[in-house]
Amino acid sequence: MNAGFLPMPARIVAIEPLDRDHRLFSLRPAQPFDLRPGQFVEITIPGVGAFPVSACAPVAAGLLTSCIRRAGRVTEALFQLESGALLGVRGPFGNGFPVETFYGSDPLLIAGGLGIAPLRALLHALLAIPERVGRITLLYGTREPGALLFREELAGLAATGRIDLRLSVDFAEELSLEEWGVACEVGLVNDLLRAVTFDPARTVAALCGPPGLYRCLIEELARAGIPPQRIFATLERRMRCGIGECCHCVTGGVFLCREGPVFSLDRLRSMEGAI
Amino acid sequence: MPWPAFPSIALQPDEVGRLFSALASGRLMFGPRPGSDGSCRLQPLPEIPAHPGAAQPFLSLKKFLVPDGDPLWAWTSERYAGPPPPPRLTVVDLPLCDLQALAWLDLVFAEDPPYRARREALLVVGAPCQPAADCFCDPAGLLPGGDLFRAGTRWWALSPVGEALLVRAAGPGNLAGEPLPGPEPGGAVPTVDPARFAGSAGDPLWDEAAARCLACGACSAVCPTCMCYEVVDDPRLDGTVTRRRVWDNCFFPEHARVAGGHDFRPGRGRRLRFRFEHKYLGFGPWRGLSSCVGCGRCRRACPVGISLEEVAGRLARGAGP
Amino acid sequence: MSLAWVRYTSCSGCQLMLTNCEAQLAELAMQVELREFDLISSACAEKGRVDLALVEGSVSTPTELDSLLDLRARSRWLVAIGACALTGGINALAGGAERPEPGTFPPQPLRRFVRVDWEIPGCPPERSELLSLFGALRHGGWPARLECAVCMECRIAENRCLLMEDRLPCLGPVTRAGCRARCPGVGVACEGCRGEVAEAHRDEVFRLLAGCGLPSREVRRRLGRFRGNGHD
Amino acid sequence: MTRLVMQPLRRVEGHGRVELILRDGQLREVRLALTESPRLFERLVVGRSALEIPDLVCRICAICSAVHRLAALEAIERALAVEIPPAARLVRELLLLGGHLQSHALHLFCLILPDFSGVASVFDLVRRGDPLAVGGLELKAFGNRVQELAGGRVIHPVNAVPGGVVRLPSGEALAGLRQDCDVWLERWPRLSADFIGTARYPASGTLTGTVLAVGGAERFALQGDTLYVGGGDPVPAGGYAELLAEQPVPYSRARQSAGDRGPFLVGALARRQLWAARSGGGAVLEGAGGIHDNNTAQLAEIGWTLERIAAVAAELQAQRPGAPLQIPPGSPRAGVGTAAFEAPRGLLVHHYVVDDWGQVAVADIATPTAINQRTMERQLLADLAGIDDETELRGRAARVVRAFDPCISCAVHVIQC
Ligand SMILES: Cc1cc2nc3c(=O)[nH]c(=O)nc-3n(C[C@H](O)[C@H](O)[C@H](O)COP(=O)(O)OP(=O)(O)OC[C@H]3O[C@@H](n4cnc5c(N)ncnc54)[C@H](O)[C@@H]3O)c2cc1C
Ligand code: SF4
Ligand code: SF4
Ligand code: SF4
Repeated sequence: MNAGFLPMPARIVAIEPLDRDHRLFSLRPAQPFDLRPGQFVEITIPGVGAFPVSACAPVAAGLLTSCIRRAGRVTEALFQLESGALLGVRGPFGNGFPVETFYGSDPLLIAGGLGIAPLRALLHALLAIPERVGRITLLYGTREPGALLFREELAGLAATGRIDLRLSVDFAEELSLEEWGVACEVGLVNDLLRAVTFDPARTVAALCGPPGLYRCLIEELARAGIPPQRIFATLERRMRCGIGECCHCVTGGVFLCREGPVFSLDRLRSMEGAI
Repeated sequence: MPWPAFPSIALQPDEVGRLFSALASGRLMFGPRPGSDGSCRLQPLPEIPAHPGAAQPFLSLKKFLVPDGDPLWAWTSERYAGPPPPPRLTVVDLPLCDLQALAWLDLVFAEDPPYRARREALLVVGAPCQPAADCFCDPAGLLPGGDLFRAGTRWWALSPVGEALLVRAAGPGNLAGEPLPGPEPGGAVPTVDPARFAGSAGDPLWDEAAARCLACGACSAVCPTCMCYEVVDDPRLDGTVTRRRVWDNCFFPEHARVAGGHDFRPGRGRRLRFRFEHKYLGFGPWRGLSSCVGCGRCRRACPVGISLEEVAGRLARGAGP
Repeated sequence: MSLAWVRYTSCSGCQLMLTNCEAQLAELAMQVELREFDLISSACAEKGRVDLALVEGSVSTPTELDSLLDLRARSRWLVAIGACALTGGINALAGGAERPEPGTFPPQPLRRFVRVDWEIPGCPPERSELLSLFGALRHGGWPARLECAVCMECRIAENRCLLMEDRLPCLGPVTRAGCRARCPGVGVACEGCRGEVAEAHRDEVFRLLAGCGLPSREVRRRLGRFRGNGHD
Repeated sequence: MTRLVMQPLRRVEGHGRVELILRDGQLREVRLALTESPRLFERLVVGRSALEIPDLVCRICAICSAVHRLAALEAIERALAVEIPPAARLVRELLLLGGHLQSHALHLFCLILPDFSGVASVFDLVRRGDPLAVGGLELKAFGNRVQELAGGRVIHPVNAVPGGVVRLPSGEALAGLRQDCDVWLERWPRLSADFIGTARYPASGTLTGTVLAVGGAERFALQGDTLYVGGGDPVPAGGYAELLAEQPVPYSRARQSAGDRGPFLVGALARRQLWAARSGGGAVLEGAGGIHDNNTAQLAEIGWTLERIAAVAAELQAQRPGAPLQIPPGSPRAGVGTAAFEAPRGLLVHHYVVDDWGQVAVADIATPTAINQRTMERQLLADLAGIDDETELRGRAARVVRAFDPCISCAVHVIQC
């Protein structure tokens, strides 16, 4: 599928609104393709532009599903489109999460805000291989309760005991989350981390969120005893070409689009400006 | 240090004639030509000049190989189509710095289809130049790229294509290794100690060096190896679209800004440091490879006289955390 | 797409620029329905809802202000076109002057009063930018542009630098690009008609212009020619 | 009493209002108000360096930005006693001609032509591929190309600067221009005849207004030092103020000319009539009749403009390379300068007083539409006499106003209202 700059035509087959600024878009590219959790594609709206996006679910039946935030010029134009519109998709780009590393471990997934999107893809990939992974914990924080994405689905997984789910919001006037039977704290994701117990030796962690989340959390995981080779974060920067040319995403001399966007903490430590 | 050796031969006038027609046939020809305003540019030539003489053009080969506004694809009646085949060009009399820059572009765009197409349609002939007081090409740098090199009656083959052209003009078996007659280096491209660089993130050096920077982009625009690009759509009234890549620049405030407004490289100091890192330390697979070819263009083009070499000197002398 | 082109305090240059896209007018005529466009159309439909309102000129009278508020209320997109609409433009230079007519006020940019969905700078604006606005809207978005200074385009055009080589007071380093360095291309220093770039280094440009031999008052005037009432 | 108000005026440049006042079913009074927002150009230039003025005042109007710039340059250069090199004069003339061509083409093919077939705009014509509209737009594009070549920018040109011009169009560009001129000179008679053939004008009465134009004594020109006045003695350009005697009127934002030799009619028709008188030519033009002959005169001027562009381009090509283009203005000095030009729609005068520091102390700009104002009112009164149907009154009034090719932005720039 990655043939130079030429996108593959892809049609929007479904749009599901999540909240005012987030929608779930399902696209069907003209040819079958694969996208690992954490890898990304570039979606084109011809005449308007393109933007990088990861999938929020493993590719199934040739469908690419992304949770997209209305964030600017091109995503705004995407939000004007209806099912059936013809777009373009380039990719896949990047390395994605090393799913094999999670074999035999207790996965600890930590998401901030829209960071839930690629982690949900990883979560589903892990849920698909229950015999290979241990207990899955998901810590997920957003600014306010209304911004918690995929809440019914996550609450359902928690209710059936398939994951250990902890939620937090930065601020909230009232917390009416009891209906899902999931606890939600007011505070930072860090607080959630302190509240869960995990065996560092068995844990493989994956993070995705805004820069602030990495700054305050990732070293804390290492301090808790998880080896830095088993802590992964995905770095989202301005990306244009996806193939290590245009230079926008370079961090610490590394083309994130090519070698990343997923890196282990020991690698991140050597990349100046990464965290 | 001498310039490297390449297979070489002295050509007879009739052989030169054959070679010239091979270089010219079906191709547009360009070479450095001074304009009426005194500025030298790569301009169309009616024919290849009999006497070689390289001069540094304002913009290097990148204006042909990754032109500003290069079409990547066109969208017509719901279909994506690749760009039209590029024109076949011969560019003659480029100085060695620009041949080194070409070698570097060949590396970084090795897998880029539009670049490959343009590169394959291009023949490049170098020639010795008169170095200016403020340039400092370095024989220890990259091996010059391109196809041929000429000085007087002597020709060098820089690539298999070039060699084939020489063999076709002069018959096989007469080429012998000979160093390129480059200019005496007037200095050297600075080498930067990666450890020192890594320790310099908090050094006031960068903000000081960039204090006067206008973020105008002149330095990278004229640099023969700067190749940041942005991708934009060019929509027509009739609904057709051309997607283009346009020259971007790491000094621009938008370069590392993401939706929502977070800027990963705020301030001119960090941006200058980023460009410095790219030039002297290299990015990604080319880490450790300096892409500065000592042509001196950036310093000459900077309205406020910022010089990366000087910054390199300052870093070497005394940067510390 | 229904279109209203409305003009306030200005020279008509922006709308003339649209009619200057002679070769594209037929195609444009297929795309748009002119609801209000006094310069070139005598259609006078009821002032109903329109998809696109293109507004040229600054606001300097109460009548204009009322009209602008009304227009905003009945248009889906409102685009400010040209220096006058963006900053007040040349008109704003009379800013402090005593107004002969009661009620009129120094020319103000549109965004001082209403939400502006998109802006096209320039005095006059470039044809290419007007056309790509229509082109992009056809695809449901706004046109892409690279935010940079005129110098970048001037170097790409391989022009001789007027500031460095001829010591002419060129505003290229702090002026938004998009005109392909039109004026330096003919050897004339940029007057800054497209407005200032983000993060403009005003001090340094002041020094550079003063270095061209201009008295500081003239430097200030030159830098302020298009700053209008819109910049802070 | 009935008052019919027409506002906005459509298919004319700028904001204006016509009031038709009827008593006993008879049109008794006409008021033309130019309601553009005042932009105070004559005020905003005061205290600024004279050298900067052309950059500013070309913004008075986009359609005539070339001629505003050129008039301002010439007036300033006179004030500073600068004589520009001959090559620069030619480039400037080319710019003037390009502006003339574009403006006439705009007026005839975009603003007037829709009246003939009863459509609202030129968009309706090009949408259906109307050959006249398409041809007219091509001609307009050619005018713009000339302006862009000579001026660097098609609106608010920059190439003409105090002391001369910055750049000579390249030999290649000039050769291309001449070729295009040849094509157009061939094509034009046909396009013009087709225009006349399609033209449908309402009846128009006798012309009101004293014709007035500046021009050359020897040949038809758009610039000169003498103001020619219909049926009387010419006046030197410097005497414009007395001749025009512009006065504010309470209902309009532009001054009106109140000179006793007026009210004046300026524009293509006035130019043709006065030139015919000067050159001993006979009957000027027959065609539409009354004020609508202004259009016929514009058509004739387009032909002349094309010839002149070809001639100027040839002269420019013959310039020896390296000929000076610009005399750098010396140190600031005091002076007074007046320049009179023919804008496409009539006489345009720029007048400046410059002080010892090279700054403008006084500016006065007389524009064609302001000059025509009173004549337009009188012409409306004359042409609409006897009509009592409201729709017809409105329709006819619009066409009379349009025939003058008014440019209201130009007219409204004043200090006083
Ligand atoms: C690897 C990767 C995965 C991503 N996954 C998702 C996802 O699953 N869902 C989602 O909603 N968003 C995701 N983003 C962010 C998304 O790309 C931006 O929100 C989007 O580019 C905004 O584009 P815009 O034109 O609407 O905004 P504008 O602000 O108008 O952006 C202008 C341009 O800046 C660039 N840009 C701006 N922000 C970003 C950014 N954060 N990352 C990269 N480029 C940016 C784009 O090239 C864009 O065209 C991802 C980004 C990266 C790099
Ligand atoms: S040329 Fe000079 S001023 Fe311009 S961006 Fe480069 S370093 Fe900064
Ligand atoms: S001429 Fe002006 S715009 Fe061009 S590079 Fe020099 S300063 Fe910048
Ligand atoms: S160069 Fe400057 S003045 Fe000229 S059009 Fe561009 S922004 Fe405007």
